[in-house]
Amino acid sequence: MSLPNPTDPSNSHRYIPNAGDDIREMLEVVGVDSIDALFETIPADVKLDGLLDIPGPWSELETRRWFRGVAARNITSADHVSFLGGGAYSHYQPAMIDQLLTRSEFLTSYTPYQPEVSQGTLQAIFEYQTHQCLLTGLDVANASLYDGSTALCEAVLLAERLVKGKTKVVLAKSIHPHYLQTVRTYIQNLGLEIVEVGFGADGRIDLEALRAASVDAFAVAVQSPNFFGVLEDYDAVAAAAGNVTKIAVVAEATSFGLVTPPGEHGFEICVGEGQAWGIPTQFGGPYVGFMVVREALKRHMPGRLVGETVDVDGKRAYVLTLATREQHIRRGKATSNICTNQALIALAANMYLSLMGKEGLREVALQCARKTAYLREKLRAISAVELPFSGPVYNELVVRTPFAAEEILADLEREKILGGIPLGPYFEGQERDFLVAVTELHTKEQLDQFAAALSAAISRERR
Amino acid sequence: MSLPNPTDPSNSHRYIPNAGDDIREMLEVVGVDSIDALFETIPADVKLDGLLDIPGPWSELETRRWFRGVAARNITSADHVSFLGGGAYSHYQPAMIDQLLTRSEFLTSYTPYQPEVSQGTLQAIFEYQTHQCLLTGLDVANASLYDGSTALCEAVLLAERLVKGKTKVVLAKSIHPHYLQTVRTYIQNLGLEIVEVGFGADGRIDLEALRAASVDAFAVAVQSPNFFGVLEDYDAVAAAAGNVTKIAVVAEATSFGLVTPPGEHGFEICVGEGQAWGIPTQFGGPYVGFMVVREALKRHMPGRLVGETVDVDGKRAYVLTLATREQHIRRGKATSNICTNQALIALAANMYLSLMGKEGLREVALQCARKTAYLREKLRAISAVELPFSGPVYNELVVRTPFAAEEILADLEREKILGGIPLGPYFEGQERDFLVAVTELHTKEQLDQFAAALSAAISRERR
Amino acid sequence: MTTTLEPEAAQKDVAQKSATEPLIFERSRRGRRGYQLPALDVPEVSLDEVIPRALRRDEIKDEVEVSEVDVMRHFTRLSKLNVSIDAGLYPLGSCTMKHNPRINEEIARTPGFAQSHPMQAEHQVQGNLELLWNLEQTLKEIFGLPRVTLQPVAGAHGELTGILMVHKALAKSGNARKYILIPDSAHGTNPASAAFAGYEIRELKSNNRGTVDLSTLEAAVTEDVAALMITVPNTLGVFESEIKAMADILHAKGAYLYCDGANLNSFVGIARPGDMGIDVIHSNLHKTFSTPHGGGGPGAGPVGVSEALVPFLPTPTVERREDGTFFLEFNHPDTIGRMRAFHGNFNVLVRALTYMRSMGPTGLRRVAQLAVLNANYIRARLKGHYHLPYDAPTLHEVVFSDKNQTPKDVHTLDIAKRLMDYGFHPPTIYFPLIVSGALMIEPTETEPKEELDAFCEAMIAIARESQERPELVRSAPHTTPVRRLDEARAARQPVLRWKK
Amino acid sequence: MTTTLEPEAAQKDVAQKSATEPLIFERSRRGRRGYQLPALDVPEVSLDEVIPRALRRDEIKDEVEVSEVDVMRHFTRLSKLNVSIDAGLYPLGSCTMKHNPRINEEIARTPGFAQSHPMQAEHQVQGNLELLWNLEQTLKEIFGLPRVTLQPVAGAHGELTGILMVHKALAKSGNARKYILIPDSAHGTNPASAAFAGYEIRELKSNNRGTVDLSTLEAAVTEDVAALMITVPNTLGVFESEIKAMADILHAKGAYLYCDGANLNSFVGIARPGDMGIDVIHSNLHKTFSTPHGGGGPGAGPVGVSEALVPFLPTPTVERREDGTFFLEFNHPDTIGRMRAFHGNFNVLVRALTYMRSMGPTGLRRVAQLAVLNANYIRARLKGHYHLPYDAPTLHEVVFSDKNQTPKDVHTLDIAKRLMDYGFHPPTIYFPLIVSGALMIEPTETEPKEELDAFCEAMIAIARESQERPELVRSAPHTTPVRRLDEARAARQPVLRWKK
Ligand SMILES: Cc1ncc(COP(=O)(O)O)c(C=O)c1O
Ligand SMILES: Cc1ncc(COP(=O)(O)O)c(C=O)c1O
Repeated sequence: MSLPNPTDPSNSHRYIPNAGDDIREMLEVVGVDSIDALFETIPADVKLDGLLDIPGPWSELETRRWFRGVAARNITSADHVSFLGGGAYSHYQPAMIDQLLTRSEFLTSYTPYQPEVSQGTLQAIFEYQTHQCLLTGLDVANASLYDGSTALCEAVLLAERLVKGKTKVVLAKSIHPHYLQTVRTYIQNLGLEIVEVGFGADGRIDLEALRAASVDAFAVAVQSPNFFGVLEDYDAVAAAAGNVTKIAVVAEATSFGLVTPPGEHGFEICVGEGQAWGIPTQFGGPYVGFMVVREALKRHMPGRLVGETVDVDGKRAYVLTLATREQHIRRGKATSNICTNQALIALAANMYLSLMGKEGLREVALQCARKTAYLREKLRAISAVELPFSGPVYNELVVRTPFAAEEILADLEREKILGGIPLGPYFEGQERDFLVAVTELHTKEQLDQFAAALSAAISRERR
Repeated sequence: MSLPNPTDPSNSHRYIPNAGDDIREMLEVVGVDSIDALFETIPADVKLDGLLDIPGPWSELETRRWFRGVAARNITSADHVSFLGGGAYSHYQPAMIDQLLTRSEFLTSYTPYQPEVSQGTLQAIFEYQTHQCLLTGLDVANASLYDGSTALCEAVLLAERLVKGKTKVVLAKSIHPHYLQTVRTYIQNLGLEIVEVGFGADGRIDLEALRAASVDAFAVAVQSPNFFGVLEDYDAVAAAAGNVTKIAVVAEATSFGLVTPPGEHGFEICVGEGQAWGIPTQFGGPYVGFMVVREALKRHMPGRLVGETVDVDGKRAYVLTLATREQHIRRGKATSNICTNQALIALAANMYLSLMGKEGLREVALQCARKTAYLREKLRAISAVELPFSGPVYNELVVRTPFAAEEILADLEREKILGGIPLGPYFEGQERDFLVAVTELHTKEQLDQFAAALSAAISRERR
Repeated sequence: MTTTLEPEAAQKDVAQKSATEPLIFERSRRGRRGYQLPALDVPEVSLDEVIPRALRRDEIKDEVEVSEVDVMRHFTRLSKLNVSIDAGLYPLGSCTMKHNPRINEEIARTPGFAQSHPMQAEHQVQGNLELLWNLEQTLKEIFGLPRVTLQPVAGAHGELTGILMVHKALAKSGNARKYILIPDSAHGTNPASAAFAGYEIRELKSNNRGTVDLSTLEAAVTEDVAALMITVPNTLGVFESEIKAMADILHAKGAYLYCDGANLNSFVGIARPGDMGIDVIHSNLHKTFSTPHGGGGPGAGPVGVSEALVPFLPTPTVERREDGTFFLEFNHPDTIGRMRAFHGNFNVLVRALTYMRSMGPTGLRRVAQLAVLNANYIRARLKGHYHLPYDAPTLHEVVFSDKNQTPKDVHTLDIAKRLMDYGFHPPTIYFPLIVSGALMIEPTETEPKEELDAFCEAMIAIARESQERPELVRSAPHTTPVRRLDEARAARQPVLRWKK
Repeated sequence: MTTTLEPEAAQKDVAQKSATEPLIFERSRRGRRGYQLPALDVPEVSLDEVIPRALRRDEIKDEVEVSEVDVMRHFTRLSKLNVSIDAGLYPLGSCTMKHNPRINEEIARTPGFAQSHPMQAEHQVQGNLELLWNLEQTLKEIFGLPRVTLQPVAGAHGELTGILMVHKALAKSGNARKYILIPDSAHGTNPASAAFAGYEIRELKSNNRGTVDLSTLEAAVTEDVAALMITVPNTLGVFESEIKAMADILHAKGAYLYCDGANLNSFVGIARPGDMGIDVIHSNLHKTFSTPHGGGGPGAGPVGVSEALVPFLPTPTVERREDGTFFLEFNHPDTIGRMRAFHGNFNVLVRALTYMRSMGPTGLRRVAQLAVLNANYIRARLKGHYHLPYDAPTLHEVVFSDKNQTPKDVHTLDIAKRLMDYGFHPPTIYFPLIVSGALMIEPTETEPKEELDAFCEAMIAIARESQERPELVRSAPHTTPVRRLDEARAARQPVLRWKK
């Protein structure tokens, strides 16, 4: 089979500048007579004798046709009213942010290894770190982790490094199920043991069980608002956990606008997912994991840290620091294997937090909480609807009907409502429950419509 | 009625940084105790005593809801297959261009009056001017005019300045009707006379009538491809016009990729509309008018010109030049009143022309012409369809059926086809004709579908 | 604070060889490709059957061959040679360089707007017509005038439209008249537009406050005068307090009052042109209503008119039916005609309406208030350092002169160039013409106090430098990608295009 | 040519006070607002009924109060302190900084993708599943391996995923073993990932060609060895020609061959890991497949595996039914489990597939060809000027050292910093560790020849300066927004956040 001749203009590609003349001139300088000659170190018996069997090359027009066609086979909040949450929330996205993010200098730059030509990225990370500290009430934040689930993994591993000899970590059952699954994966070969503590009728962690489980553990982790949307009582949890490392997980980051920060209640570590800060839900990623810790833990921190310093002229500047924690220096003994992180999403979060600011973050949280409370009352008024958990919620709640959640949700979908997330797959015995999230994007009309559609669905099922 | 207090934070607006503290500090420096005091030169009897009666202020969320709702009340090529042309064409828009255009340094900069801090804009205009010269075969292009119709007005006025005493301009009836109407508006008080010359069975200008009309005229203007999509014979037109100023109008600018340039056929001026260079049709604007002239005419050119020079270090640089032609210097005697032009669209055109390049511009034109020829044959095969004009076309043609164009088009619309532009409103006797445009965006399937839908529509009308 | 540093040390962004970017034509290399199209899917018949040989060209000689990467690099680097409002104060007097909200850009790109076609049937573009109708309603309220045309695509285009209407109206009543009165402080487009509308210009001298005396006007308004074209507030930023009296004088003689609305930003929501007796006004939406300048355009220049001029509006107009549907009305027998193909700069109008809705009545009022406060703050801070040729109270802008600096042979141009070293775009210079060595400063309402302070401190530092190190100022700028240009050479031997 | 100028004179973009941009917190002023929300439209019940007092906070102390303008200015100015691939060569070895096509960004923003939710029911997201399925098919063909997981969100995440699979597979067959072999030339994430997967690391010494001798490997592969983690081509750019023999040695002992695919760009479409006997490989889509680096992420690190490891893939996998519909398969009893919540960095995967389709089979092959030609061109031009510690033939990158410069006390760091004055981002430095003072240069295929020439001339000029004006190089950079930083101080007294 004949392969394309690199110097023939008909084989030029728009993403690859050098063409016929360039290639000829370069080959001459290199001193070989063909590009193939440069690949002689690859043994013939592992070389392809033909081309890969994949589609393309496509023009932008063909690319648009195919991908838009595929995207059109999704049903999304673009054409439905969505009440989906469960760790990914639809919030207001300020128009400015995406246009700033796509600036070449942010979008197409690399990790700021060379501070003199990367001050933009470095200062922005320093600001992001500061926002995280203000929101969580803790002292030191890193430059980002992959997402909320892996941030929890890193937190558990950090906590484990703090105490020698202990192998048990206590995790609330009401932490996002994906997060729990991810932790299990991460620690599977590290000789650690996970104890899960369940929840009570209020949807909060069982404090008695927690107290018992914590005794010989190295860490305890709870999520608040938890997977059921219920707010944990940080003080009570801290008291029950005693003096093990306490990890707070926050998967709905707009809650920081209204909910008391874990740092003020004896928690040493707060990790979570920053997607709620105006990041698109985009089927789960890219998002941004955050970790904020007490001052004393900073040298155990995984991931990158940006610090302030000065240049030779005494001018303030920012730089990656405390690198001896990291893989490129410490290699096998590093605090984490993370290298590439979620920088651009952390930058988007910084922009969101700055634009909304002190007042905006509070107002977003207030609107979420108030609209959720409004819906909660509307649902209470529907006789066949049960709200299984009595604890206080932020912007998400569990709804129970006499029927299988999937059937009710299918019914709502016909009304162009994405009504929630069925809990059956994650919690046995909760096959009739589903999780409903409300944000500032929902109008009163949409909430009323949801309640109406739900009771209609129930009566339909009745027949 | 009480007006909002400027220093109250609840009256702060996101687009207006200075708030309470700032305002108080500034008032103190200015030495007045209220902002109102700064408006005392506006007599009380012309001041509003209340607020304007207009909607808002809206948040971005409310803005998105309303405007998207309004946009959804349009039917467009976003959801229909469109064959609309008539001076506005849907061509391939490279993804890169819009993202470059929205860079702050291009989008939010002003006219490059200060060259030392505007070299980006200036060099880009210089490049744009060069592209125009290469495409038209003429010598000097300006930085842009409002659009094709006003560019024709400026060309007529330029030609008028060249010869003293003559008051007659000859315009082809087959020039875009909006362009002709605009010229009439522009010259209404200038003591000039327009003579329109009709077209023959081939859809081209009537050369005999043209020869006669040109005798005592100061200029002749023809459009090619003309409003019917037919290509004029530049040489024949030039010969018939004799030694008056000859103006070529080009409303479909991708035709330059394949059609011989007017500059090589005795035309002194080429003006037209650059929208076809990948600019969205966006209901008619913003577009970009271009004007390119012979060297000898350059000091008569309307609008801005960028020239090359050097700085004090001898470094090559670009600057606005020959400004003595312009309103800010020559005032009442300027070559035009234009000030703000269409710079950003001219920049988009420069990007498009550079990206497509020599080969791409030709391929676009070839695909337009070949696909149009293909459709033309398909339509010929439909017995009830007539193609009234026999002249050669580029990418647009007039279609005639036994029925009113509006009825046929309404029929096609039901098939989600925007089938064309009815000619009845512009040319009496052509109530059964409509104008159909084809570009590289149309697939063979869509062309076949159009032909099929058209004959189906005709048979339906028959019943 | 920048002024405590040598600006040469202070003003640095990272550079990636931008300052030496070649022309795109100089980047061209044979065989490079920047595009790809889907393969032709119709039979490839002989080209002669498509378009006759004689009408074709074989190639576009010397056009470029570059890759997508080359184009991305080229324009990214060029962009880095520009300043922008997003990066800092851009105090060009008379230009109203304000913040350009990005929601406007997002809305303008809504497919339903961006992909709508100007020749579509009315029933297919009800959304667009509804939008245009709403924009006219809003501008009517802002102007205090009964109708507004949205066709003009720039201020100058609006001026021509307005004066053509005046001409037609007067002609209809028997005599189109000969002259347009224009104060000597006016912008160049005013006389130019008046001339293209078929009039001769008579210039009015400003008084020592920079405004027009009623007596001067009275004397100038003869039976031959069609209109007065006046900028309110004028190009010094001074409001013509006797505007109503001026209107009366003109109306008494059957003449019209045209207002150049370029400075509307100074009184939007505070007072309305219609209430001042103004008959015609254009507004530069790319100034007062925040549509981006794009390096020189596009803009939009809608024109509002009084009852007397309504019959002469350009066609078509957008009208609303009882049933709430919209249509284009072409039947205006006295119309001046069409000012441009299609519907004007529609997608600029979309941005402007987005902005008006984002501001609302309270926001627009606040625009004028802060624009005026910001300008007066600069005036107060710089007054001691720069000469103020007219000390009448000013609104949204302030005009200084170089009188204090000329003794040291430092001139307005030098001050402007030196500002660049401090990281600021200069003000408008040498305009208005009635001020010799004018420095015309308009900050707009979107400047934060700290930016105004930094600018004032730079200006003050330059005033000091002009005394202590005049040569430093005279030889500025020192930190820009290119330094002062030989503009004479550009005009003497014009090189207006690249040649192989 | 920049090298004929003093770079200080050559490297200038316009600056707008960016170099002195304060922290966003320092821009905060009481009462400023950057946002607006629609008014609350539900009854405003007492807050205590919504959330109990004890669980609430009253304010976010010290959070900012800034306007939209402040935010736009701030981040626009910050951006100007960064270099970017769009503006020039970014030759970071091992990072594959290539052109980021904007069509990828456009497609990723398609509402159907951007607004889809990770917890939606399968029937609602058939489009997403189809896309993931297609991407896996394409990567399978590129790798020459039977299955690929798309869950890992970065290279290191992929490494952990891969080694966990190896561990589980070995454990299943009775003994998970103790060690992972890693050459001394490896990237730091390799040992780190192996450690977090539960293994100890044994380092393999490279030979004088920078590669691993079969004998060295043979000796190291004991019954306790789980796998060899090797980078192909290695971090010197040298291809391990005996890779198949290595695989045989490992397989004979029941161990696995893990390939760090960070350097896939050098042979994509030319050869396939699966055909080399590789059992596991991750690919950094943000390198080889052009998804933007975003200042440090996000990325994606899909992992391909041989048949033996398929049962251990993370769950869920995406599968296709007879009828062409798609579903998520959770039923893999031997899975290592879930590596991350949801479906990985989905919208990074969308960009990568967009790129793969834009390149196609011919384009991907051309990627490797030109990446290797560009690197060898630089190698040929700089060979006389910089010391080449390993002169084995290299593919997509070349590693020099500072040996020729150290006699003048000019070191790799100095050379790197001096390059900034010439407008270039430096190469990767001091990696791989087996080269003292390494300068690791990877141009990628998206660099035009003229950019490579300018870079080489800058490097040559610096080599000359190192002899003639070493202090000039030692004190570089001179033209950047900030100059050399006191990094020791940053680590000694860490200031990791702003405080009021
Ligand atoms: C006072 C004044 N009038 C008229 C104009 C012309 O407006 P445009 O540039 O939009 O044509 C300008 C703009 O510079 C101006 O400042
Ligand atoms: C050779 C090599 N291996 C692994 C990695 C880690 O990949 P990532 O940064 O995507 O986690 C890198 C990236 O720097 C690399 O260059």
